[in-house]
Amino acid sequence: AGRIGEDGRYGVVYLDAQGFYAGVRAGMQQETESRGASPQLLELNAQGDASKESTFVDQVSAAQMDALILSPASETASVPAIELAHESGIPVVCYNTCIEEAAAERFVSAYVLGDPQEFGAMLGAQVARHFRSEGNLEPSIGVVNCEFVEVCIHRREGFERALEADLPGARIVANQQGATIDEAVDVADRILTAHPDLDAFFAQAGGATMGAVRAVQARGRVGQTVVFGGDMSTEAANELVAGDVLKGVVDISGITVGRLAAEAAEQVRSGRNDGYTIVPAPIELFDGPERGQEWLETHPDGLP
Amino acid sequence: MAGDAAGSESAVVVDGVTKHYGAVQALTDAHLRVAPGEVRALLGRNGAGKSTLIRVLSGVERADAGTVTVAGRELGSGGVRAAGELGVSTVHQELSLVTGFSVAENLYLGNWPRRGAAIDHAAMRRGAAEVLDRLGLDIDPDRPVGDLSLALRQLVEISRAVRENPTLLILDEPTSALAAAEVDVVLSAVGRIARAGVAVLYVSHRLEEIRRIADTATVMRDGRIVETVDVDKADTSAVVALMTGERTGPSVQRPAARAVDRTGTPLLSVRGLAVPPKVVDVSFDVHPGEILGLGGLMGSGRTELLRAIAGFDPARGGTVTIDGTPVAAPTPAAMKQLGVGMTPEDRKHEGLVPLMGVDENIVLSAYGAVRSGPTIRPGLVRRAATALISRLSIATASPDTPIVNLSGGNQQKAVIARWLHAGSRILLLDEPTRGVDVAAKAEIYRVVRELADEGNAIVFVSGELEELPLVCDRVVVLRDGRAADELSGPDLTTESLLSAAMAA
Amino acid sequence: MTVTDSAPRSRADAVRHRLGGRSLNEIGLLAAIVLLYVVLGSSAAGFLSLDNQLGMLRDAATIGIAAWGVTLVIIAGEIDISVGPAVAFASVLVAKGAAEWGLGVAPAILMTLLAGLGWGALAGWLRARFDVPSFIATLGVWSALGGLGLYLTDALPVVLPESGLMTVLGGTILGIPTPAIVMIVLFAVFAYVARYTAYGRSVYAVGGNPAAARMAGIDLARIRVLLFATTGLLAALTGILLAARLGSGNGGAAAGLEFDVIAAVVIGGTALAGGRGTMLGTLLGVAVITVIGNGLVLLGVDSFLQNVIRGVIIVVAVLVNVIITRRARATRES
Amino acid sequence: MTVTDSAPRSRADAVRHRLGGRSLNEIGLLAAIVLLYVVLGSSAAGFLSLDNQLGMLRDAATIGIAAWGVTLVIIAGEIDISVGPAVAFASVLVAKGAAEWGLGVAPAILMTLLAGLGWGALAGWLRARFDVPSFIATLGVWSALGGLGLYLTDALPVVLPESGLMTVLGGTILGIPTPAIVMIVLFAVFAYVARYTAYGRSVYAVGGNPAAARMAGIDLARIRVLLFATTGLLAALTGILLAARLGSGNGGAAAGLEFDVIAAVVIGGTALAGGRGTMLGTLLGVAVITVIGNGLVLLGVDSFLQNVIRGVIIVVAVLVNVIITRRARATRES
Ligand SMILES: Nc1ncnc2c1ncn2[C@@H]1O[C@H](COP(=O)(O)OP(=O)(O)OP(=O)(O)O)[C@@H](O)[C@H]1O
Ligand SMILES: Nc1ncnc2c1ncn2[C@@H]1O[C@H](COP(=O)(O)OP(=O)(O)OP(=O)(O)O)[C@@H](O)[C@H]1O
Ligand SMILES: [Mg+2]
Ligand SMILES: [Mg+2]
Repeated sequence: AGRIGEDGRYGVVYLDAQGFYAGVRAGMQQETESRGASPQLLELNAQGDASKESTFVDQVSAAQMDALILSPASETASVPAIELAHESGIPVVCYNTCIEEAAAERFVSAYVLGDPQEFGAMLGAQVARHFRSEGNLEPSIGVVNCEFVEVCIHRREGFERALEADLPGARIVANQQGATIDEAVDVADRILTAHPDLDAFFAQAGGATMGAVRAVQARGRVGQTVVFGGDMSTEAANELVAGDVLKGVVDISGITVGRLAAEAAEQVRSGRNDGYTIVPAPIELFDGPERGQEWLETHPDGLP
Repeated sequence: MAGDAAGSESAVVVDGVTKHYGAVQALTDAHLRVAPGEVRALLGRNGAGKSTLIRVLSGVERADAGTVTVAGRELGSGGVRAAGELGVSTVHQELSLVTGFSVAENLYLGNWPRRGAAIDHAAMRRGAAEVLDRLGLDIDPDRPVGDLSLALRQLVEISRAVRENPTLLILDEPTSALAAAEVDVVLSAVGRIARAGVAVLYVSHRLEEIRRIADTATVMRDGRIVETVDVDKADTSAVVALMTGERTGPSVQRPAARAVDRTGTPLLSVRGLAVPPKVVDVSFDVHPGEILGLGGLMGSGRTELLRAIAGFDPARGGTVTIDGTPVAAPTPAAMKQLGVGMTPEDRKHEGLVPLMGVDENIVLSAYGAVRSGPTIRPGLVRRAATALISRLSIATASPDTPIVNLSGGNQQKAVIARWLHAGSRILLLDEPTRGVDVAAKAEIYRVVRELADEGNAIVFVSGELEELPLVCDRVVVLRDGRAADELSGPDLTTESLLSAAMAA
Repeated sequence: MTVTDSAPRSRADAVRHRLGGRSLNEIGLLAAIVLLYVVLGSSAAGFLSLDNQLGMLRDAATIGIAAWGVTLVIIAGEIDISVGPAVAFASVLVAKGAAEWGLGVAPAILMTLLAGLGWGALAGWLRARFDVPSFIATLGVWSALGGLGLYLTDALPVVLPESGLMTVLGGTILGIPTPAIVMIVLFAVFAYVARYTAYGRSVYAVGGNPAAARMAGIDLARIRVLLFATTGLLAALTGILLAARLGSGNGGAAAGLEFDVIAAVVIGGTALAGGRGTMLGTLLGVAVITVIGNGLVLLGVDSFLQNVIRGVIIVVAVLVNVIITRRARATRES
Repeated sequence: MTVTDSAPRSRADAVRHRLGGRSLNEIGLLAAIVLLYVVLGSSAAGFLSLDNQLGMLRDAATIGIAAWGVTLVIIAGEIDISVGPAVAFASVLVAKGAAEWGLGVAPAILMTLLAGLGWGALAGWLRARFDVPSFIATLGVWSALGGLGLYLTDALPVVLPESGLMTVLGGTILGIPTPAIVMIVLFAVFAYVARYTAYGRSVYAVGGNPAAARMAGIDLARIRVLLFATTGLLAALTGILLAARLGSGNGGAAAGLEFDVIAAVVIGGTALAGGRGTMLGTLLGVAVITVIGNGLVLLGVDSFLQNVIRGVIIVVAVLVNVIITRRARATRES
């Protein structure tokens, strides 16, 4: 019996404990299996901690992976680790997040990118569309953030730009951290207290989205306050179908990203890739009951 | 100054020292002088302020007012170290050794000899060995103190004090946990030190011991110094009267022999009990109304014996029979049910729940009696406690006074009361008078006798052989883990006990 | 004799003991809470609104329910740091039970509560039987359950099936959040148990002096196992209520809750050294933590800064109550 | 008489004590490590590779450096749970100092070390002067520094300027990771201090019997302040090394490190009750934790599942060593 990991190994880093990354894993497995390969996945859930990530990358570099597929915890802090991997001759594939352009071009082979700015922008646009149709040109918006990771900051920037462009009257009246759903539901609840006439929540990630929805429902503000969020999940889809609170979810399918990442990794390994290529990952907007229903049908196991 | 025992100029002068803890005025305007080479006994009831005075002298506590002068130099605010430099060294009432350390390390605790940055272990071991055999103790300096019996630990503490070549040596109840043999070792050591010109301040509740060692005795009461007497001239009851502040001290005479009916079934019957390594094979009976004493040297295993009977330690062999019914495997719960109650020898650490009131400490052993349904009724607690408090005449301000505020003797009575509350008829009292003042001892003897008269069976352990004849109807002497001797009636005397305990 | 000399002193002590030690601290906390209400009421919009007050009650329940159990644990001289992950795992367990393993809601709840009882008892047994320090035993549970909750779910929320029972648990009864009601009922129960039952008093005795408690024939092992089993049960209950509220079980939920709980208990005047503490104190501690948390958010304070403030407050609160208590009690044990 | 009679039994004990208690546990740990190496070496590809071994050394340093200090803290009967956030905050501080406040690298490092000394001493002072339980004092630091590190940086990494010094600190010397070298040097220092200096022995004395230590004239306050100042300093140092390695300071780094550190110490046989423990034991504890962590990754174990396993291992390790030690020390004090 050979030792574990002798027939191919990918090092995989998930940014934090979100369902999205379960989808990524599924996608990668589907892809590799479709190729009939069964490489071992060495996984780390960095929980947004650059030091955990760096420790892990050191290790996989030492253990000679076929590829390192990661969503770096930070544009800057992750550079040394990735550089090390690169120098140990391990192809690096970013997904979801990556290190800063300059460094990426030197050390990273491919970047499966669902641009967070774009991500935010699509939500911003959806918000604008919604309130214009409502005839409310000056909605007050509360943000439930996950801004201890950079992606979320970028999502907000994109969101704000789009809003600035399409609905200048909109005001962001609160921005509090609520990454996990339980944290988010408390925070959203208190934001509602501080701003009883709040028109909408902008939730930056999955936990925040459902937290905001639950808070609105618990406060009996269904119909007055709506929620726009990120990251699909069975829960979110259900709410979209219900359609009374959740008015739009922007999502980058983890499964798709996983597929693309594994593909890219394979290409790099087989030398069919030279230099830094950006693989765009489709960013989808789910803006109503139909789309919600559709998602439920296409994702029976709930993996986003 | 060695050899000058005249006391021309004093080794230590205490002048107007006052100390209080929170609400407690522990020491009021104390004056005291001790001459070099003089052995001064410090007497007083529990809580009189002896240890407080000592803690001030040794720099552990700062006095609120007053000065302490040692060998002409005043003891400032420098704490223990300063006092040490002035030549004060102390054996405190509370064991103060680090059990994880070797004997040598303990002897130099806190001021280890150094070579450069490092501790000079060689020098330390040499010094330790030298001190130990100066006191005629054969203890391996490298042995962890945790392996020593309390007796040996006490001797190690004394060695530590002596090691510092003090001008003033303070001993706070150094013998309270010791029995005759070790007491002799301590006393002869102290004598030798005094003869070398060291002033000694010696606290003890054992007056006969004082007579053997002390030249003069200072009596304290309620934080004040009452009088200093010449030990040879003062007679015991007078001293006790000074301590208690009552005209006539309590009688500590041997009472008339009590009539015990030893025909019926014994309440407690022990057969061939073995608790290795100390207890090999012990058998005895105790009948209702009887007070059985257990004598023996320190370490003869009486504590282990009692703990086994009460079910705290598993016995390796033998049987315990309660009121005719043998107990298969004694557990604390089972023995409690059968009416066996044991009071521990280490009152402070195994007896009291310090934060609780006297009442709660008493009902601790049996909440069933103060409940209605599942609910504990404070009313019932109070009533039960008050009843026992008056029955054993426990001196406390109110039933819910924190038990730590009671004097030693009254704490002990409260611990005994705990088992009366649980309805125990068989009381195993381990060193019930350890660290308790003379008057309180008399009190405890009285209580014990009354309890016996009420038909309870009592096992009374004491390392203080002198007191066994005062309380017990019969004494079984343990030696080498066996019930070596049994003494009763006229031939039950301190001397006979001692020879029985020591016999080879 | 001694009666006379000890009487005046001890009575004084006794009074101080009761008035001083205990309640002085509780009075202080009450004052603090009033002050907070005044300040926040005037500075933070909507703080005094009924909705917000009810919301606070709901949040309080998340800390409070577990805090009742942890109070007893700490009074007994032990510690339990496993609450947070235990709550998260319980929420996962109940959701999986009801949704995926198709047990139905009520049985799933029952199973979860039993499981909580189980892992608590396990920790207690390690402590009681093998003298594994409770900090370590519960650290083990902390790490294991935290991992398990996420592992079983891939960090995905497990959606609860619609069910009347869950809606009630997550919702309100007569306008009052159900968790708050549960918390208050349990408070009454625990306050009673701590003060008026043999078990409660034994817990104090064990914390005050284990050796003495043992010599008095109290069964330490039984009590210790019970203590941790109780906190396990309460954590499970909290997890169920959380799941009901969120409509799903979440392996990553309630992160750091254990520290809020412990903070509430010690702020309430319970001594980590054991032997001292009251349920009322903990109740006030929970209130303080909740009000401050709520206020900081309403004031829009940066959520990172909130941790800084919380840290300072914990230390200050304990500092104050240590000093008060020390003042009030001057006996040998102090 | 007693002096001689109890001697033989006790001398036997003494031997068992030295052989048994202490080192039996250390032998056990060594055996465990060897076993791990055999198993992992044969089952996990690349485990034995030089790179991986060096990588483990580097990882060990992150836990180890702080662990030396925490060992002394725990021997003294205290606890310090502030390590993780302290490390993160230090990494932020040094980066900000060097990059934004333009102090230059060396001064920034110095400032950070001093700051670490500072917050450690503060916690120690609260413990020593006001009897604030060290768990609370360090919990306060934990919460405050954790928040501060993220607040000052908005959770964004603070990039370090290029500098030779930092490159060395983050890199290797003669192929050996610098942090590992620092760890080993400090181990020697602390092992010496603990065994052979008055300070070290005083720490044991304070942990073993505070009252005795006090009566022997040992300055408890001084020692307690020093203890926590030391861990503060070591945490700061770890933070600096971490920043050097990441090329930036991160407020969110080293989350949960405090538990790994404490786990390593207690696995190493140091008793939370105080008075007992060795640096060697901690060294082995660090090794065990590091090797297991590394192995689990190479075996491709799910990273959530790893927490479960870690939890189990901590408890089992302590369990074993509690049992061993209890066996070996059948004296009363145990
Ligand atoms: N640390 C303390 N805190 C509060 N009160 C104390 C403290 N130590 C002693 N006391 C009180 O001060 C008084 C004197 O105590 P002290 O220990 O000096 O008496 P003692 O003469 O040594 O009694 P004993 O013979 O029992 O040793 C007592 O009332 C005691 O309760
Ligand atoms: N480490 C210790 N801590 C506290 N008390 C101790 C310790 N070791 C011994 N003792 C107590 O000190 C006394 C002397 O110890 P030792 O074991 O030699 O005697 P023992 O077994 O108790 O027999 P006896 O009760 O007849 O003296 C004992 O009563 C014991 O309970
Ligand atoms: Mg005294
Ligand atoms: Mg004894």
